[in-house]
This record gives sequence, C-alpha cells and structure tokens, in this order.
Amino acid sequence: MTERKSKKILLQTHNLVKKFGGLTAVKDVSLDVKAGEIVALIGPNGAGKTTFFNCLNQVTVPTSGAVTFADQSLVSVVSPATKLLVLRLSQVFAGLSLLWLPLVLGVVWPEAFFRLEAVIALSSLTLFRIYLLRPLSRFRPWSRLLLIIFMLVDIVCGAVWLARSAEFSEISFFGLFPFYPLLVPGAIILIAGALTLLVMFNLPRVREAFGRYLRADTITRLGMGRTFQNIRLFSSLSALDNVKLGRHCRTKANFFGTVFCLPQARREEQDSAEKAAECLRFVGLGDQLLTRAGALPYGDQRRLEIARALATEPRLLLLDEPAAGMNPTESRELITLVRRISRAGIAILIIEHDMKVIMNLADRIFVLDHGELIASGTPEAIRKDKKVIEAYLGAQ
Amino acid sequence: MLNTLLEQSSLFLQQLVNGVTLGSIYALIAVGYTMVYGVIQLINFAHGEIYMLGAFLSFSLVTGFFGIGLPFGLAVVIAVIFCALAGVFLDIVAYRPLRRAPRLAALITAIGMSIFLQNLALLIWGAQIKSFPRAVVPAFLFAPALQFGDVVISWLQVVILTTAVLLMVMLQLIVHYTRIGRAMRAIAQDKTAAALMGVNVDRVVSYTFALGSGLGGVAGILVGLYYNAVYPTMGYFAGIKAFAAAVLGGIGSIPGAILGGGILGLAEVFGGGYISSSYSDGIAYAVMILVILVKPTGLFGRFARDKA
Amino acid sequence: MKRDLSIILTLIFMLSLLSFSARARAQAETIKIPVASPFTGPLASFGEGVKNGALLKADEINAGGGINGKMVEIVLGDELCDPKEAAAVATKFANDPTVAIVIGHLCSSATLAALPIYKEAKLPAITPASTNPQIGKSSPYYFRNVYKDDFQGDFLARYAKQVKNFKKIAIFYEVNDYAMGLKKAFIRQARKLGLRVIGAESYMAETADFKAQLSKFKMMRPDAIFIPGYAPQATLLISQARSLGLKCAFFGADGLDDEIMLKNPDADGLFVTTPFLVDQGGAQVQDFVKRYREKFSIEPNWFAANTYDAVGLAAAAIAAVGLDREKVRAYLAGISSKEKAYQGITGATYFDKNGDCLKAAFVKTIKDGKWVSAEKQLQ
Amino acid sequence: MKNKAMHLDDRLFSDKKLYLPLLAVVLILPWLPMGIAGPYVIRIATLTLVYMVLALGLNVVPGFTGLLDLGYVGFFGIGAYTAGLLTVYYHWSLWLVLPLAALNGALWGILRGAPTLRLSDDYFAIVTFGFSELIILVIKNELWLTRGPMGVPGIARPDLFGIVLNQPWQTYYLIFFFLLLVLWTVVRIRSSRLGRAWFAIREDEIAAECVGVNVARYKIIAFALSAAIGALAGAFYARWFRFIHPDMFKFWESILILCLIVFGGMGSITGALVGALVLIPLTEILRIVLPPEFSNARYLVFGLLIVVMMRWRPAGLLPVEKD
Repeated sequence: MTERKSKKILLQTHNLVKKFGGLTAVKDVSLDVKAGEIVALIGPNGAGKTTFFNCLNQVTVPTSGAVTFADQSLVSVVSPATKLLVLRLSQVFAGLSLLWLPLVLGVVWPEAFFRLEAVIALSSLTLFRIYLLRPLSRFRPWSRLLLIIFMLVDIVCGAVWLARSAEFSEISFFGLFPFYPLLVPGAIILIAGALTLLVMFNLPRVREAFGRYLRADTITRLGMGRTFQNIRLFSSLSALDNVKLGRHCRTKANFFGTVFCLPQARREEQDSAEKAAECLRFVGLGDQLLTRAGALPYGDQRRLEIARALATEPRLLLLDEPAAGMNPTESRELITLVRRISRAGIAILIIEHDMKVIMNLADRIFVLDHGELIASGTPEAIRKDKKVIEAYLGAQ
Repeated sequence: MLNTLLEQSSLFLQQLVNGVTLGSIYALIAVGYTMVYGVIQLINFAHGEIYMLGAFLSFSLVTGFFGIGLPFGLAVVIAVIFCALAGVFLDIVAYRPLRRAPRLAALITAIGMSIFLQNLALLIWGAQIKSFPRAVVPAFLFAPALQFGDVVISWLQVVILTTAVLLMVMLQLIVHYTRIGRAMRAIAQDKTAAALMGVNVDRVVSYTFALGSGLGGVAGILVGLYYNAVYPTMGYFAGIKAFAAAVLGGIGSIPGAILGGGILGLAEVFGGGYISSSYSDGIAYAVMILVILVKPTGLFGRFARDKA
Repeated sequence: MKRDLSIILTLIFMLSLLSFSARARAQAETIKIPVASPFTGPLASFGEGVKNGALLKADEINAGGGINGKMVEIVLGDELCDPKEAAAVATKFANDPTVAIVIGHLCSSATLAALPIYKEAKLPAITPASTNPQIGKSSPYYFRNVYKDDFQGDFLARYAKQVKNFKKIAIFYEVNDYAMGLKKAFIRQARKLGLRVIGAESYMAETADFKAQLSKFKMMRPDAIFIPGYAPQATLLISQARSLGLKCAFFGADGLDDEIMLKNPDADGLFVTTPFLVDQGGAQVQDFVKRYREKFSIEPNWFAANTYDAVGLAAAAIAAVGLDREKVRAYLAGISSKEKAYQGITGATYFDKNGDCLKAAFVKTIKDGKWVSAEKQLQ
Repeated sequence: MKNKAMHLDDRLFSDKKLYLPLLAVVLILPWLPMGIAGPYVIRIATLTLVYMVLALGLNVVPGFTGLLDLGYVGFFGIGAYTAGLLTVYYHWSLWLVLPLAALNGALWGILRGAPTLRLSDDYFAIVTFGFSELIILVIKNELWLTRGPMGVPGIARPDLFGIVLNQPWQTYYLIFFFLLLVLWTVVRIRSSRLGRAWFAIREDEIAAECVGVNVARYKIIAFALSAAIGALAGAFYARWFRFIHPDMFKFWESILILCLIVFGGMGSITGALVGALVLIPLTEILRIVLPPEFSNARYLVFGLLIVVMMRWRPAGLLPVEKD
C-alpha cells in the first residue's frame, strides 16, 4: 500500500452527480486512479457505471461535481469574469432589441406608429426577445445559439434599415459610394461572418461560457482513451482506417496540406499508417488490416476497439465491459492483453461483470449500486464485503 | 381620426378572419404530418401532394374531367375516400419496405414520391390553374354569411372553420376513445413493445395514413374552393407550411399541430398584410427553422430530437 | 467489372450524342421559321393563339406556292414563359444555321432572356407580343409589331381618367418586366393627369392567395384596381376580391386578354387594352377571322393576329433577301416609314430606329361572358 | 492484393488504365466530326460537367458526413448571383469573381452550418431545405439588387488573360478544368485525415468524438467545402449561361443533384460522376424525345428513380462498401 501511495494520482472525481430528470444515475461518486494502476468498477446492472464513464469524458455533461485528469479540471466552471461578460452581452442585446425594432419599423413603414395593433405587436415582440434573453444569464445549453440568432437578426435589421432609408428618404447613404449594390450584402456578410466566427472559434471566454469547456475530443487528446459497452466501431471503414482515426488527435495535417500534397502531410500520413498497423499487431489483428470493421468476428471487434483507443496514446484507458459476450479462451486472451497494456505504463479503469477477469486484473475495485459508491478496496476485501454481497444478491 | 381608427380596426378584424381560416386549413394538413411522424418517425414529404390530389380529384369529379360529372357532395366524399386510400397505398408501396432501413432512406423516398405525384398531376391535369365552375358548386358558399362594417365573413370561411373544428374533435375522439386510437398511441410510445403486445403495427400505420391523408384531402378541397384555384404545385407550398406548423406545435402532438396551424396562419396573414406581402411565404420557413434550432420539441412536443 | 460498367456508360453517352446528331441532320428542303412561345404551362392559351396564327399564315404562304418555291415550316419552341427555358430554346435556334429569323417570344421576361443570345448570333427576331420598352433599345436585332408598355400604360391612365372618370386607383402588379413597365408608365401618366394612385401591391407568378393585400385595398376604397399581369392570376384575384366584398371596377392590359377570364362570372365589366379587335377591321381582317374560325373553331385573339402578321413580315423578308441573317435584319430595319410599311391585318407596321412600332390600342370589355369592344374608344 | 481492395475512387488519379481513356474521350469530344459535336451537344456536355461539379460538392455533406442536405441549390444560387451581379455591375474578370463567389458560398455554408451542428438527420435536412428556400425568396424579392423574378440578363462570357471565351469548346474545356480541380481536391481529401474524420462522423458521432475528432469543426469544414464547390459551379454557370433567374434555383434542382448522387451511390466519387453522366443527358434526351406536354413532367422519372433506388439499391450503382 505505501508503495502505491507514492504514485501520482491521474484521475480523481469529487462528488460527481448526474441527474436525468428526476432520476439520479450517479450520486456523489468520488474515486481516484493512479498512474499505471488497474482499477475496476463493478456493480449490478443499471448501477450507473456507463453513465459514470460518459461523465468522465464529457459525452454527457455531469450535473455537478468535479473531475480532475492529469492536473486539469475537466468539468467547466464558469469564472465570475466570464459571467459578467455574458451578462453585459445580454444587456447589449436587450438594449438593441428595444432600439432596433422600432427604429427599423419607423423607417420601413412610418405609419406603423399610428396603428394600435402594430404597436401591440411591436412591444410584445420586444418583450418576447427580452424574455428569451433570460437563459443567457443562466448559461443554458442553447444560449449560444440564441446569441447568434439575435446577432444575425440585428445585423439584418440594420442592413434593411440602411437600405430602406436610402430607398425612401432623400438622403442617400449609398449614393456616396461607388459600390452601392455591393455594400449592403457585403456589410451583412462581413459583420455576420466576423461575429459568428468570433463567437464560434476565437473568443475563449465566450466559448467557455457557452460551450462545454472540454469536449470529448479534447479530453481524448489529453490522454483518456475509451471503448464502449456496445461496440461502436466505424463499421464500413477498414480496420486500419479505424485505428488511423485513433491517430487523428496526434496528427495535424489540414485541408491545404492534403490538397496540395505538402511533404509534411504525406510524411504524417505514412507515419500514422505505420503506427496504426503497429497497434493492430499489438492486439493481434496484424493480418486483418484491410478487412471491413463490421465484417470482423465479435471478439476481434472488441480488440479492434482497444487498438483504436491505444492509437490515441492514452495515459488512462477506460474499458467498458471488454469481456462481454466472450468465451473463456477469449477472456483469458483479453486478460493477457490488458496486462500487456498495463505494463506499457497505461493506467486502466475497467468496468466488467466477469468476476474472474476482475479478480485477476484489478489492483483496486470500486463498487457502485444505484449510482452510489458502496465499497472500495482490494479484491480480497471486496469479495468479503457485506454490502457488496447484498447488492448483488439482494437484501435478505 | 376616429374614422382612421375604425378603418384600421376593421382591417385588423378582416385579417384576423382570413388568418383563422388559413390557420384551420394548415391545421388540417399539419395533423397528417404529425400523426405519421408520431407513429413511424417519418416526415411524409408526399403529404402535401395528397392534399393537392384531393383538390384535383374533387375538381375532376365535379366537372366531369373523367367523363362523368357527379353532384358536389358525392364528389367530395369520393375524393376524400380516394385520398385516404392513396395515403395507404403510398405507405404500402413506398414506406413499408423501408421500415427497417436507415431513416434517411425513408425520407429520400418520401421526397421522391412527392416529386413523382406532383409531376403525375402535372401530366394528367396540366400546369394551368383550374377553377371550380360556379355552376357545380353550391351557390351559397360564395355569399357573405356575416357582414358588419367592412368586415365580411363568407359562408365558405364559416364552412372551412366548422369543418376543421368538427374533424379535429372527431380525430381527438378517435385517438382517445377507440381501439385503433389506443393502438396508435401505443405504437407512438414504443413500436416494439406494442407489436409484442399483439398490436398489428402495419395495419395501425395504414389507418394512420388513411386518417391523415383523408384530412389532407378535405383541406385540399376546401382550399381549392377558398382560393378558387387548383394547380399541381399547390401541395408543395401548403405542405411545407403545414409541416412548419406541425414542427411549431411539436411534431407528434395533435393539439400541437392544431395550435401551430392557427399561429402560422395568423402570422402569415398579418405578416403579409402589415409587413411585406412578398415575404409572407418566408415567415413559415423562418418560423420552422427557428423552432427547430431553438426548441426542437415545439410547443407540445414529446419527441426530443436532439442528439446525446 | 466496375470498369466494364464505366465503358458501357460511356458508350451509352456516345450513342445518345449520335441520336442527337441524327435528329439534327434529318432536315428536308424547307424554310424554317421558328416560333418561340409558351405552348404548355400556365400561359399555354396565349401560346395557342401564337401557334394558330403562325400556322394559318404558313398554310396561306404554302398554298400560294411557298417562298420562292420552298415550303415554309413552322418550328415550335416551347419555353413555358420561363426565362431559363427561353434561353435554352433561343440557344438552339441561334445555333441552327438554317434559321434566318425567329418569331417570338411572348412574355417580356422570356424575350429579355433570349435577347442577348440572338444578339450575339446576329439573328433577327420579331416579337409579336412582348411590350417591355427595354427590348427595342437593347438589341438592333430585335423588332416587334406590337406597341410598347409605356404607350399602353399611358393609354390606360388616360382612358381611366378621361373615359371612365375614375379618381382613386390601386395597382396590384405581378413582379416581372412586363407588369412593372406598365405600372411605371401608368403612374407617370396618372400623376400628370391628376389621377390618384392610392396604393400598389405586388404578387409573384406562383401566388394564389391575394386576400391579405386585397383586404388592405378594400379599406382604401379605390374606384378601380389596375392589374398589370397575366390572366391566370388576375381571374383568381378578381374572384377573391369579390368574395371579400370589394365592389370596385377592374382593368388591365393585354396580358388579361384571355378566354379564361370569360369563365369567371366575377370578371364581368373588366376592361383591357388590346392591339386588335375582331370587329374593328376591314375585309382583310374579316377574311382572317373567318379562316381562323374554320380551321381552329375558336375565336382569334390578338396574339394570333399579331403572330399572323409577324410571320408574314418574316416571309416577306426572306422572299426579298434570302436566308442571310444580316440581310434579313437590314431588310426589316429598312421598313422605317409609313410608305414602306407592311400592310397586315393589324394595320400598317413599320419600325422606328429601335425596331419598335407604333400601333393603335383598343379597349374591350367583358359583357355577359363575352369579349366586346368598349362603347367608347379613346382616340 | 492492394489493387483489389482499393475502391474505384482511389484509383481515379493513380490507375493509368482507368483515367487515360476517360480523359481522351472528354478531351476529344468537341473535335469529333461536326455532325456529332454540334454546339448543342457541346452545350449538353458542358451542362453535364457542371452537374458533375455540383454532385461532387453535394456528395461531401450527405456522402461523407452523412447529413442529408436538401438545400444545396441555395449555394449554387449564391455563387451564380455573386458572380452574375459582380460581372454585371463591375465587369470584373472571371478569375476575380470566381474565388469571391466560392468564398461567399463557403461563408454562407458556415453560417448555415454553425447553428445546425447538433441537429440530427431529418431535422437537419428540413433546416437546409428552409434555408435554401429563404435564400431564393430573398433573391426574388430584393429587386434593387437582384432584379428579382426578372432575372439578370446580359452577363459577360468567361474570360482568360483578357481574351473572351466565346466558343462553346472553350467554355467546355474551362469547366472541365474546374471539374478536375474539384475532383482532385475531393479525391485527395477522401483518403486523408480529414476524410477519415468525416467518415467517422458519418458512422458514429459519439465514437468519433471519443477517438478525438472535433466533430463541430469537421462538420463546419465539410459545409464550407461543399458550399464553396456549389458556389464555384454557380459562378461558372452564371458566366456561361449569361442569364440567371431565381427559378433556376428551385427545390427541384436540389433534388436533381441529390438524385445524381443517390443514383451513383452516396459517398462514392465515381458514383457522383456516373450519376451526372447518365442522368443529365437523359433529361435532355427526354426533353427531345417526349412530346411537349410530357417533357415538362420529366421530373416524374426522377421521383420514381429515387424511390426505386432506395427500395432496391440503396447504396447506388457504384456502392462505396464492398464485402
């Protein structure tokens, strides 16, 4: 035990909670995985094991709690500064909605102000817009979208306003410019494009506030690979391509590099092909490079999934029931495979029902029941734990 | 000043009446989309064409296009029945073989059917706009039913509104209080489970198509009379707008479709009347896109179509 | 096996090309006069008149021995009044070296689409029906034996003011070159005359619902609604206006001069301009009407009459100078004064420097489901 | 062993036996005896090449990323109008107008794509459809810019180094050049890191995310590329046809292009080419062979074709997958 403590903690969760509506699938789970360790997560069906996995790599966003992986916080916490920024933004849009619509209407259709129903419609529209702004400050998932829509509406309104005022009033904005027919659409395109791009890609704070701070793919790049309970291969691609996709996050050839056949891109492609083939050989599929993934036998598909995860060069590998549906021979092969992976210095967190596999492999075991962590410890300790036996066999 | 206000308010009322009429027609069509989507999760693109067929069939039967001219009432009944059968036929020929195929395959097939039917109508009846001859349609329909000040409500509008309301009530009764309605709701919840419980899924789906298409046919006839125009592309625009209405109300929900149809009809008429007549078609598209982007479940939706 | 497939497909492609060329080569020794118009689609009934008029004239020429001994063959090009199709049809004609002159197109927007193609191929064309003012100015190869929209719009404004004594007019126009040209000319003249245009609304070719805009018009209480556009929409528009309780008069330009208006009982009292009236002509006209009725058993409309004359003009040009495009153009441009004018059933036709011609306009109206000449014509 | 496993798409630029004869046929076509290769035939051949470009462009979204795009014609229209209007108002050269049109197309592709990233199949399809209808509506109604339903006539012909290309064979070679450009791009990308990422998204979005593919980003790239290709074809089309009209960009056209790739096999590059090669001349043949009252209903054949293909050969004539 003392020897293990000296090792660095790779993954740590703290009071992780995931609720689906009224159902709490994961409840206050805190566990840790140290570098190079094999940790197992067991529990009866529907105990929330897979949900827990999904929360780890942000495929589902946890309701509350914290996840730290390789000294990085994975669950986004919105900083007060960002919160303020978003509040200001929503205030700007509220202000704009108060100003724009009447202004535009006044120019496009001046009689509007003398019509009862128009005024009613206008004010209710404005109110509705302000009402819609509320979720912005609450950081609802679709608030980013709302922001973009508002931005677009305002820009279009502005453009219409400019165009119409030039059309109807004596003062012509566009008469001054030689680029009259180009100006309005040009302005729309430029402003809309620039703002959208800004929000979408660049402004890190906005992104932090509106998107998930770390998406699954970023987490994979940080070094957390995973497999799935129900195999999720890219079934119409070849085995090699599947594993090459695992190399995706370690390569960086872009559009232009590919189209113009730049030497760097070509080298990278060759390199990733070699590495992928190596991974396939590692799991024992060296002779199946060009077979379609969907056409492989079941056990091979499982191994292909592992190879794909290995190709991402993980520091922690999450295996979700890798032995499900395997016969004893295959299970034994799997155990050796996992051992070999572990020997390469990769920490493993494994969900499994097959107790033989678990007891053979795990350094430590955590037990989940109804989303709660009910026990943890060495295999021997778990085997004797009363609560665990109860959970599996039902309370007497 | 008072005069202007009076004029404005009667314009408002007139537009309101027009909007409600249009809305009830959209609701009739939208119900067809929503029912089919509820049962087999398919956007039946060809539904608008069924509606167009309804209008054309009643027109042809009444004017003797096929050789015999029938009295108006009989023609309407036959047209509606034929529409219902056409819906069932569509399901059996085009969609049923694809139940297990990817959803995109079924959607593409639906678009293909829509184009096929539209061009078939073009081939049979030609592109020209057809009008119901006055002589064969009951005359009272074109007379004003109510008139106060400048606001006129024609009998046709009254008929459209009452038909829509009656059919909707009937539909609700069917869905909630009959065996077949119960089966429909069961399939909407879980197709496999319903099949395991002994529900004949194919038959219920056929019934759904028949009901939805029948309503679509009724809408087609009413619109043909209302605008006095029947033409092959009429189903395309109406279909899209009704689909927007169904999405707005929450696809899969019948009350949602009715409400969505009403809102869209009003939005279109008021948008056309007050903002810009040329963009009134765009209102439907804009509403549809916004609803899908912001709240894909619509007003009453049960289907959360968002991923993960 | 995949390669076999691609070879087979290529072969199919080549074969289809061959079949094209085979069709292209199957030409007898006739003089081709192409006529481009919408023969199917929503405006087919207009095209019907064009087709009949052209065929009647061709028969007449052929019965008289043809042009210099060669028979005249009318080649129909159907363009649905769709600018895209019009451009395609025009390319086909322009690329056929045996074509020296084209009769067509009917709709102004189709004519404008085809115009640059003819201009480039140096192919002269006569339109019997497109009235947009742009046409003559844009190409020296385009001629027309019909009046222009500025004249027609002008004429209608004067008629509405001076004969009908209207005071407030609303305009409901289709968005196309023809209708917008009319609208512009009408408003210009109305301003001069002191006729009030109280509102203008637009619709698109595929619109079927006019109620929202009509409701708006209703509140403005116009004396009449002017509909620059085409008959299929106009008849719907009038029915819907009546069902909304609009009681004002309706009038339009030659685009409304169509049989389908007669089927609409609401359209009674509608009046339109037309370049040709059956009962306003001499013996030549009566002869034309008689033969037309015999051959097609329907009444001729102005499209038929104008096309009849346009084919006559084309035949005269070919008879005089042969099948050379440049020479045909020069011949047509040479008809530049009253003395040199071509005498047809629609009166004397001669062109100004733009290739436009000046013709009289008449007014006809619907009475008890029949077109009749208006009681009062404007001179 | 290697060649057998390689799909036709991969051999397009590497197998001499495959591409040399094809190249020869295409290059010789305008010089065949004049009876065969009249201007009309060259016109149809050019049109076929335009649709090949369009089919390749559309193929990127439904074929590679698995999202059904029902509004592709919108980008075609954006490209055509950008090029057409710039040419009519400013008389710019094709080589200036073309990249601008492609860029504009790509921008709108991104704008349309950004909010729809999380939508699933049928809702995505509906949004794309609505988007293209809105574009056409705007083109139709903003008369001050686009002349609306009157169309934009009199667009200048394409030019090259100041020379106006006014012979049919010249424009034919021009579009062939663009086709090769697009084909090269698409073929290269298909077997690269980028293409694999798209296939991963098509097969399983969540798994793709978990192996480290930034789904949003690659979807956006696909939208932008697809839209840019469509706009490029549109820009060429405007300069070649010399007249543009909102009705040229109706929903029909989207379906026609979709039909091309469904026919050839979604996701297959050669499939898209073959689809265009067979179906586009077919429309012209139908126009000539059928009597006029039927020729307007010739889309009927396409509707039926889609239904039949989906029923019996959902993977198309040249399917991507082989077992």
